[in-house]
Amino acid sequence: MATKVHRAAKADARPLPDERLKEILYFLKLARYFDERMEALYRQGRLPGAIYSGRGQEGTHVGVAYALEPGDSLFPTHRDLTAQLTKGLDLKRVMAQFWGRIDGYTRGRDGNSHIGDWYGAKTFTVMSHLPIAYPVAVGAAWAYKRRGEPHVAMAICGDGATSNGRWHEALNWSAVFQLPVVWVVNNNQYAYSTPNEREFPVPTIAERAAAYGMPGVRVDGTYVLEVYEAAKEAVERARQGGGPSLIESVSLRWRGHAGHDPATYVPKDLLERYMAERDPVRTYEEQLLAWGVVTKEDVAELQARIEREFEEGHEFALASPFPEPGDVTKGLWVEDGYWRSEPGRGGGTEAG
Amino acid sequence: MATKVHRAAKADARPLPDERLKEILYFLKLARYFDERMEALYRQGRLPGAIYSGRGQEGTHVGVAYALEPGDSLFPTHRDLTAQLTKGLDLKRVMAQFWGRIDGYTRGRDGNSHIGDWYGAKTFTVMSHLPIAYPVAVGAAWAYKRRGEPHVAMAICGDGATSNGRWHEALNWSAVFQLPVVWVVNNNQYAYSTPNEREFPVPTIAERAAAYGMPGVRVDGTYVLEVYEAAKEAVERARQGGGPSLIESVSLRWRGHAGHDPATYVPKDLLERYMAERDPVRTYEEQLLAWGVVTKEDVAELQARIEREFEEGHEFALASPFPEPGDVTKGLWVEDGYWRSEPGRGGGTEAG
Amino acid sequence: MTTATVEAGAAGHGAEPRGKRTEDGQATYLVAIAEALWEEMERDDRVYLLGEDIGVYGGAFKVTEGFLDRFGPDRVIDTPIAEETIVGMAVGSAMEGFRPVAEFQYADFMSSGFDEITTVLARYHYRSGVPLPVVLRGPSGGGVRASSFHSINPEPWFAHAGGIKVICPAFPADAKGLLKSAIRDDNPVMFLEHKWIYRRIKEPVPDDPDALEPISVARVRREGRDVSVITYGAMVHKALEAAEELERAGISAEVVDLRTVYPLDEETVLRSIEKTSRALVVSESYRFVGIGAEVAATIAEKAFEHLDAPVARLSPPNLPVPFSPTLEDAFLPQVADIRTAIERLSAW
Amino acid sequence: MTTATVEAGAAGHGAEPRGKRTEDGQATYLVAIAEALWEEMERDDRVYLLGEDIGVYGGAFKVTEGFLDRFGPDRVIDTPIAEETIVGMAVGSAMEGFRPVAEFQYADFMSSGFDEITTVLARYHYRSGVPLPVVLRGPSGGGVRASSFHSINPEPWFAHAGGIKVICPAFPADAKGLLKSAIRDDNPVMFLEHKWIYRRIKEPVPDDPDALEPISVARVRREGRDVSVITYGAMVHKALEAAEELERAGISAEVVDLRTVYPLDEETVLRSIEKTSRALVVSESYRFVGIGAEVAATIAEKAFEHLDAPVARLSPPNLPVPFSPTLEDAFLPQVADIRTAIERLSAW
Ligand SMILES: Cc1ncc(C[n+]2csc(CCOP(=O)(O)OP(=O)(O)O)c2C)c(N)n1
Ligand SMILES: Cc1ncc(C[n+]2csc(CCOP(=O)(O)OP(=O)(O)O)c2C)c(N)n1
Ligand SMILES: [Mg+2]
Ligand SMILES: [Mg+2]
Repeated sequence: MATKVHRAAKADARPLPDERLKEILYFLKLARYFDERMEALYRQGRLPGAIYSGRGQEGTHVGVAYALEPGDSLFPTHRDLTAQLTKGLDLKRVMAQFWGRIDGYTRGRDGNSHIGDWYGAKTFTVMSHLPIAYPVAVGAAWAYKRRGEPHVAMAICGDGATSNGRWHEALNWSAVFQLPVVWVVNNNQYAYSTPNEREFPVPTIAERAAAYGMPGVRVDGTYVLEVYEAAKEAVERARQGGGPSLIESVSLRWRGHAGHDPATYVPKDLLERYMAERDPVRTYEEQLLAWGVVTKEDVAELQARIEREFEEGHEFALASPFPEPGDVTKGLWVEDGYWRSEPGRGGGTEAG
Repeated sequence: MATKVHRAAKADARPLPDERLKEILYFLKLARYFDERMEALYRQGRLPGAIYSGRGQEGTHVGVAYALEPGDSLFPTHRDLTAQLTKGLDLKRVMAQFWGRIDGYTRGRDGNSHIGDWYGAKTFTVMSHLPIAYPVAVGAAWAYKRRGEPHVAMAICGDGATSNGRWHEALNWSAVFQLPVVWVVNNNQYAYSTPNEREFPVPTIAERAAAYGMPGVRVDGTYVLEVYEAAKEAVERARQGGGPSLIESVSLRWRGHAGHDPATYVPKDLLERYMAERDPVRTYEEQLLAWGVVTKEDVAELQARIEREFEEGHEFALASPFPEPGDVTKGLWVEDGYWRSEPGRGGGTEAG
Repeated sequence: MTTATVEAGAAGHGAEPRGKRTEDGQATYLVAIAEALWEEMERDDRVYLLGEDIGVYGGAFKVTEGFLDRFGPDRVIDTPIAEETIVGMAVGSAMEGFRPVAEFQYADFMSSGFDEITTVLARYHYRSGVPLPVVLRGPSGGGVRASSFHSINPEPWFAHAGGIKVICPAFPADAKGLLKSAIRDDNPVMFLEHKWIYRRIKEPVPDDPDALEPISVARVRREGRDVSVITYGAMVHKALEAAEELERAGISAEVVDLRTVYPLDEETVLRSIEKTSRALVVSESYRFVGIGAEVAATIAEKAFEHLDAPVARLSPPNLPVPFSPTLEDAFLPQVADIRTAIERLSAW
Repeated sequence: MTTATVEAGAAGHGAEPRGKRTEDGQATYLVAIAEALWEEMERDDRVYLLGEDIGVYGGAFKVTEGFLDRFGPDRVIDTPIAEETIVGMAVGSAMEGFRPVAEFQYADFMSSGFDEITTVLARYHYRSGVPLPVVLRGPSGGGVRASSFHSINPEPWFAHAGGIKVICPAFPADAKGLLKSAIRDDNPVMFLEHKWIYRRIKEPVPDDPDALEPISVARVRREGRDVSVITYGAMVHKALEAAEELERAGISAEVVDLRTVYPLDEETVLRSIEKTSRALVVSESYRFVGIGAEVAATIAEKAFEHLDAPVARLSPPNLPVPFSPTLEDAFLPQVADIRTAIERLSAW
């Protein structure tokens, strides 16, 4: 893997005010804690459905999403919950979604990270098919350009998803129309069990940007500020009318594809090296400590806040009712008014 | 348009023995004559269905197909009938196909250039959806590699079809697996009415080969020998285990997208320039005359032979019966034996 | 957002499709569709068109001829050959408040955008509450010797997907009124035009730009006593022809034009069966798991007590639409087939 | 091309799936499927597997665990995430004489390969005479809290396409025998496994590597006198449960397991209706234009004289399979729903 040396680290430059650097630390640590706790609950059989861990990739997720403004839109995948949290999802409602409750963003209609909040955080409700949101991001970006609005669309997908035809169509189209969109590839080196070299025949995905006449950059996804800076540059270029860009952010998927997968196909030493040397959360925390942006006490406080928020979210989720069985067909057609009304809260039990 | 100067012309080198150079002239002239005559019949209302003219692109079609051996397979589109003829389709059966007769290659089940002859000329029966045969060529190429057979698959599509996701999937896959396949793009500068710059954002399609780590070359499709040499090189590389290649062959579509289209969207001077200076049939004929490979008499003889063959084909087609209406459901399942038996020749009339 | 004044005379670049009506003011089905698009674009500038060759060229069937000059390239968008992204573009812009109308050059190529249609467009609102006012339109149907890849009737695939309304009009006025309703609908709508009808059928169509036809309302096209023929699209015309012929033979057939195939107007269908007690369901979509199957099953379940005969179905077999005239004629239900089926039912 | 000797003990890398049977020799549905694949690969080296994560990982559901070690990377191919090309690769290699079996990680992702499936695979032989012995397989169905994108029942889409046989087995022995028949069939076959059944149902399965189950032959799973329940897939198990319960209440329900949904074994269905005169059609695929619609319409047309009650249908509404247990349970037909429907029919 030939990622560049941390640009920010080298320069010892702080690209953001301290408060914002600290906020980034919050999102990184929140993501890590959430991921670990949810996995534990899943293993204990206390969490229904599936989990898709983003551990090890927090630098990518926080870095790209943090570069967006509230009016910008985000089109993520199953793996990108951290990016959605960074963009503004409410942890409580996220957890209600995981437990299939009415207060989840999809009102129990979907689970886990198949989530989104268009009218709030401006994120697309995730669909599994890869990378099916890429073409949709084209449409949002076109809308901004057509209306002359200073917004940008950003879409994320994995390394494996780049083999799919939709990926090509969306990049090509966005370049033909010079749309304000940032294409992010979260290269975590595996697509389920499939390594990069079985998905694409070139050393990097970033170099494929040339085929679309757009800038492409490969960054170290384990260093959040490098990701952030590249994303910021691409976002602002798009915002200024400079058209689309491609960002490949490289890290490693620390956990299995989903909760059930032990990922024994990942070489042990590769994983250990990443965990030891390239932990995006710990290295960033150490950097902020070194820079004096935070103290050990600040970090402890942050951690305590995160744990409190998690507990609150968990309690909220478990207290939220299940959707009413009789509502199952509601919300399909706009005219039934389901999504404009408060959801029925009579609920039901899992036993049905 | 920045195609290179004719390589062969420059060198005054003859890449093939005279007999084969003459055979190429035959295919070029056959294609041109066929195209013109069929259009005339279409305009007179004497030809049913649709026609997709390949005029102006004969250099591309003959050039790439002539580089194939009988055991190699060809996966063409609606526009590439000339390539199929070059690969060995029987003109009589082609014409029976156009007239919907039982002796057409599809036994009347499909029309015009939606044709193919897998067990003879080894060509795929064309489907409209673009570029739907690209992924299929992957499978044939894989079969050759897996069996260690010295065969190559070649697929052709248009410039517009490269915007479609399948194009990317097939190129990517072929490079990951290093398959013996040659990807040809017949860049005739228009996709129906849509010019190149509305289909892709880079100057050439050939340069996109880099995104797949394969060799890519852009050739002058109006000069058949340049096309042939590039195709031959790619085919032989594939045959030797050198993997896939991309060839972009540039010419101009002289006629409308289909018979009904006057193509007024093509700039008149562009068209006139191509017709005057870059006629792939005339320039090649002149070259062979200049080289002394053929005499004027040879050319006249060739032309007479072609006209005779066309008349014979036309007569054959009109004499061939329509399929029997009662056979309409036959041939769907292999076990009904339809395709292994002689077709019923009782026929029916158009009036039904 | 005002209605344009009607320009008299032949339509050309930038001129209204109304100029293409016949001298006595009738519109073909094709012109009626163009009028609907034009009027809705005049009315609501969130409406825009996208598709292959719809701008400079005016569309493969010339439905959008003149639109580019009138509405400009921001609202009449020539796209790359990328159907997945045509749909994605429509969805994304609808999420941002636009009301896209995407043309598929042929309905056959909807299969090339199938995943974005059935996975995103059909399911997004139910899961997110975000309305997607997207119209997908395109020429469907056979009978014009265009063979397998230019003749499909994809309505069963998309009616099954759920979450997309599917409209298959048979007449110019319906086409106009229903397309306008589709564009104003907040849900995804698939609007399947029939290319055999395009230039064959004409009639007077409303001038009032707010004259709409309701979605999911079938229409009795011909009253009858003995047998109900339930059908839609080009087959309505065949059924009417068969009914005319049988009238002379003393058999009275009612013809119900579904107009919308999903969601289905069960009531109008069932009311007709209550009257005639005999049902023939005719569809141009394949027989197996086609629209005809659904209609027949609905009648069998909900009008059982009224039935005096089996619910008969007439549809093509599930195989590629063949090119040869002898084969295509054998493949598609013909007037004679419908007549025979009605006769058989009425003799039950 | 010889049959491998059975290795005793637990299956591991390169070991036969038979080693995963229970101690008394029963196989789960999942193991039965693995056995079918294994035996056919042993028998015929033209057979090969392709799909995402089927090799090194052994497949998302571990159906092909151990196959890579036994058959090598030339015959167990991990592919990119490119469903169109998975199908294209299968088609192209079948044209060259191979017999590919492609796994879709979930049947949901068949929509991502829809165009190559319905445009190429389904239509190629009819137009060209070139047989395409391709099997597409994958886990379908709901009831496992996997929500919209991991629960689909795509059989109506592909049964409608024509040219592809569609199999939906409910039992291990059927799964094994039918998959073997599918692989030996010269036509395209879609083999839809049901993930709810995978590890839930086990039974003895044949050891003879040439024991096949015939395609397009339904099977009466339970004899009955009063009502016929026509169904397939996971719903067979629900129907059997309902029938058991009703037996005690004195109602005798016959359960017909279609096994193949296209082409349909009409004869077995109709014979059952002749006996019981009452039909309940249960499907897990959506109601509107679903398999249930076709079966009901067929019964209504061809068994009309035998019917003493309307042909009832029980299927989920056409909308995304919801995640929440309360919603998914309301969405899917339950044993109680089937019981109620049978009771209502038998009281008619
Ligand atoms: C079109 C499609 N095919 C198959 C799948 C099943 N699937 C889910 S995630 C996954 C691997 C994705 O890999 P990558 O794109 O690298 O994303 P990651 O999960 O590593 O973030 C696969 C094959 C899918 N979701 N969509
Ligand atoms: C997937 C798909 N969408 C749309 C069409 C309709 N169509 C037929 S040919 C054509 C233009 C093709 O242009 P190009 O690829 O450049 O090939 P050419 O016809 O110029 O040879 C279009 C849009 C199609 N055949 N397939
Ligand atoms: Mg990945
Ligand atoms: Mg072209």
